[in-house]
Amino acid sequence: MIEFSGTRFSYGQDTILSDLNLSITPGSFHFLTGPSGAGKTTFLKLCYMALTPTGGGLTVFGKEAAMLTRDDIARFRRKIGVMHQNCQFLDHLSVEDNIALPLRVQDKFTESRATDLADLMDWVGLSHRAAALPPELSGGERQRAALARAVMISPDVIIADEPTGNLDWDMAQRVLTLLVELNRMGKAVLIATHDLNIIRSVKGQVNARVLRLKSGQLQLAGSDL
Amino acid sequence: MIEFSGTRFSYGQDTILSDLNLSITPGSFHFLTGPSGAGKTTFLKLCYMALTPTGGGLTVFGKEAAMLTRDDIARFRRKIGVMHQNCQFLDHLSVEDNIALPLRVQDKFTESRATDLADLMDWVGLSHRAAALPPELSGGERQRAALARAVMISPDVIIADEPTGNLDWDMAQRVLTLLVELNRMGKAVLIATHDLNIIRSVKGQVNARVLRLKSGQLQLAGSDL
Amino acid sequence: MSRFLRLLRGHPAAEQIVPRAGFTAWLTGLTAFAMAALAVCALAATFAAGRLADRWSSELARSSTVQVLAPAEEVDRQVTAALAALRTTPGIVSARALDMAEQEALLAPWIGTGLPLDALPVPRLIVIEETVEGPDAAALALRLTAEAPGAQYDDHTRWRRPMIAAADRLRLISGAALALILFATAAMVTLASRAALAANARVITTLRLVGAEDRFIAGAFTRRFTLRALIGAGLGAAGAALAFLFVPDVGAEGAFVTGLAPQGQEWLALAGVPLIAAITAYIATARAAKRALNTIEEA
Amino acid sequence: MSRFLRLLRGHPAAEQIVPRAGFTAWLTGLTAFAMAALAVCALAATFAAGRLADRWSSELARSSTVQVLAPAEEVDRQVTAALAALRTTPGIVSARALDMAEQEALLAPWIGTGLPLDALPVPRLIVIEETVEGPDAAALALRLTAEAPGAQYDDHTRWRRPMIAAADRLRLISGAALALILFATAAMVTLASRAALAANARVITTLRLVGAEDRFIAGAFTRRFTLRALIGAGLGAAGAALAFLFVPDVGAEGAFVTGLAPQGQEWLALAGVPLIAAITAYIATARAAKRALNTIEEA
Ligand SMILES: Nc1ncnc2c1ncn2[C@@H]1O[C@H](COP(=O)(O)OP(=O)(O)OP(=O)(O)O)[C@@H](O)[C@H]1O
Ligand SMILES: Nc1ncnc2c1ncn2[C@@H]1O[C@H](COP(=O)(O)OP(=O)(O)OP(=O)(O)O)[C@@H](O)[C@H]1O
Ligand SMILES: [Mg+2]
Ligand SMILES: [Mg+2]
Repeated sequence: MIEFSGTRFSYGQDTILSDLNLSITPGSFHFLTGPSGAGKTTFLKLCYMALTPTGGGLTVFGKEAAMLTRDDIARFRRKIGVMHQNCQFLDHLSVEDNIALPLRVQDKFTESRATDLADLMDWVGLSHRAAALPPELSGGERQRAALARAVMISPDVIIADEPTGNLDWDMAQRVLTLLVELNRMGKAVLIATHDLNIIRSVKGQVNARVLRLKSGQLQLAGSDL
Repeated sequence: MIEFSGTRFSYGQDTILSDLNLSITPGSFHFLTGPSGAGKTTFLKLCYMALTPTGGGLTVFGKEAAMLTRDDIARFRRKIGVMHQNCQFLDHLSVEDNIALPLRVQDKFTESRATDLADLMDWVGLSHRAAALPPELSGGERQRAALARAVMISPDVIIADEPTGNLDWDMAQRVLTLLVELNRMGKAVLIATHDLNIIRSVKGQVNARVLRLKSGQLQLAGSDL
Repeated sequence: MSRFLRLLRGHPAAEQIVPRAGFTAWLTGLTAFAMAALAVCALAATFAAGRLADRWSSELARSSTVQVLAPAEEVDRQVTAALAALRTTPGIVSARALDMAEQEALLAPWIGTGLPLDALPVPRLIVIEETVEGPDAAALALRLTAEAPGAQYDDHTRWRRPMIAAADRLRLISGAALALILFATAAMVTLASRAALAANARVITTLRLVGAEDRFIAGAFTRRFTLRALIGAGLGAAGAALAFLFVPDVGAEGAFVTGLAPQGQEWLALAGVPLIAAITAYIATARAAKRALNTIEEA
Repeated sequence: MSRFLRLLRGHPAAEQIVPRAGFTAWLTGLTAFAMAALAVCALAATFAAGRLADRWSSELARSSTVQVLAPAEEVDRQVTAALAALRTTPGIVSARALDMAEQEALLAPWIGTGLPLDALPVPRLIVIEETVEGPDAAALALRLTAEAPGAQYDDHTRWRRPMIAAADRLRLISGAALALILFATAAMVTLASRAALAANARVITTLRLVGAEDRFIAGAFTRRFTLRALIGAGLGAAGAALAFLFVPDVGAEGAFVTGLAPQGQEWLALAGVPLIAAITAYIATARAAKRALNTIEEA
């Protein structure tokens, strides 16, 4: 669904990514690691078209990314669940409304979806905070809410940036179980993280590939994990 | 310097912290752990007077926290370096200017401080991003910049909320070394984190106490760490 | 236009999702209110000045006279000479000597009737119809002295002409004020909506992140600002119009100076004020939204 | 006041630290500009209307006449009766019969000199000095008919009185517009600075986090808005004043209607416009900042 072929990206003069080749197919599970500042977030932004490659090819759902208009991108985003590193929310809407937001902007929020929403909130342990405003959440709660929003539309691809950075071990496991479950249903999952323990704990459950970003290049991580 | 005695705190009806007793003295090193949503951030906010206890006593630098005016708080903050969980910056100022901000609001930015600043930026690995704007930083870079700002004024107390959540292991060690160094110079350090590996790696270097927040109570964590 | 109307109906989801915009929305409403009220004042002033100038101009058209006072045997020749001179003077439309009956009627209030006017050395009057600009008084006097020494130009319009000039000037200035008001309103609404959009940059990036199209985002802002402007301007214009309604009229005598309040279909023009404000707000906000959507980066 | 001046000097660090506030600051400047220009127009209109009303009022004071036309043996009695009636009529300050020489001078342009006026049945003229309100014309006519059937009241002020009323009304309306402008400016600046402060809530919490005092934060905003208002209003007032300067004057004849442009020390009042705008902006922003600092929560 997302095809990198010789893709390059630079912010002005700073080349962050060079000559990337990767194919994200339905049902695949990828981890993306690399030191802070390596370009993990940048890579994910290319995937969800927040950034456009400065060279090489990138096709998303069969279309060349550079050719897409803003509204095309908006429509493709409805098939991609994104959990942003900064967990962006609308601070004037309740947590619940924020999680339902992807449906609301499509005018697709229905009764049956409301039960899904309640189940989801329960799973990520936010039922008791459903009516709170995002600024009233703790750091970890915010991350869970962001993940819940990303999976709410049951997208074809789930992209999560450091989903467990502020979570304790138990809650992190819970969240990963959800992602593994979705992956088994055929969704592609792409997670950027610096926490190798998280990667190890998932490797037993699904056939995950671990990619490492180093000096702008994508490497397949060895069996040392 | 910071004395909790039977301190309670609740957001509206939700009691988050009850009957806290703790004394943060010069040269002490505390870790604060607990599951997501336990109240770690809330506890830190009480320490730096962003929140006022809803019951019990809390004295900061010998003054009762409830009695302080906003300007008193502003002046006390100049002795407390805070690294906020959301890393708040002024997005229109460069990273460097943001790190120097605590000095600028006191009109105390001088030549000699400029060298300190350069050294500090170097240590946290941000020299090459000094001129960037905060939104152009990666998640980990932002955390390091926030920490640099917290220690810039060489405060008496350093309070850091999840300082390594977005950092890879090597960078996290580097940041912790800086905090340990400052602690050896007599500064009190208080770190909230959910990452037990981080705590273990520091315990060998300094005499750190590990506190655990559980159902609103503060417990001293056992030797299982 | 249909797009404009569709906009006012709105998009139910977008409305709830975009934040209320608080102060900037109020600011827009208030701006529209004040500007509409001032626009109505300026419009009324423009209309009143226009009416004054028109009325006075038409009154001027037959206002000045030339008296010819000469010995009885000279008087007819001088009247003819003066008429000839007047008819070739630029700024004079027509000139006509009054006959004795007319002159008698004119003098009756002063000297009563029953005087043997034709026997008396009464001056003869020439009534002149002037253009709005009128003749050059000094040049005309000089010319009359040469051709008909007994003729004297009496410019009754002297004191009215500057009033017309003043009315014209008032019309000019209130017209300029009107233009300033329109321009300032457009600029203020633009800036207010830009400020609102800039303040909501994070809202916009967040909405994009979850797949909202441009139309959805822009619509929510545009609708709010347009509605605020329409309501604010409506209230402002109505308030000012009411003020004009309740100022008592000058009465019948006022026909000469005309009231300050708008008259007849001028009221219709006032009704246009809020409409123009809303359209201005719509265009200004739509442009600001387009600009913001092009400027605000993804995150 | 010294606080106000100190503020304009500013705090070097605060200025660099608080964001430029972009659109809202421009909005304030523009609002001040437009409002100051409109205020100058309204002020000028108020002044001009005041001058018109004053001048016309004083002209009115000696404008009407009564003619007494009666058989020669009756005329003196009727003049005396009319004078007595007039002197006891409310709205009339004084009444005086013209003597023959005066009347002759008055009639000269119409019937020439050298007429044996005393031998002719010429009407006698009574000149009346009225109060500004003048007498009740209908009642007076009735009374004169009763006491001096040959007397006829000729109200030359008839057409001027409504003009004075109109000028007064114009003064009232432009004064109201002035008040509206002042109020709207204050409200707009308040809302603009509140919008700016609300948009900068994160800046404020961040500054607090690093130990900035209230004064530091508020000062940076207040100074910016006050300066913008001062500069904007200064330019706006100057622009409008220039416009008045360059509109050509009505000339000497205009003495009757008076020019629209401010005169003499009225110009000084215009200079007050930007000052009042700046002070208004200062108070509005200082209050908005205080409110924002009390409202915005720590984080
Ligand atoms: N908008 C931008 N303009 C310029 N440089 C940028 C921008 N965004 C990111 N960068 C730089 O690009 C590099 C890669 O950033 P990125 O956010 O992709 O790193 P990352 O791998 O996600 O790091 P982390 O683990 O710390 O989140 C960093 O050095 C960052 O400073
Ligand atoms: N402003 C607020 N109003 C109401 N409730 C709040 C507010 N801020 C935090 N809370 C709630 O208080 C609880 C404790 O929050 P806190 O941020 O202290 O947790 P934490 O221990 O820091 O968690 P994390 O590890 O996820 O950051 C959470 O359930 C949170 O939702
Ligand atoms: Mg990142
Ligand atoms: Mg926290």
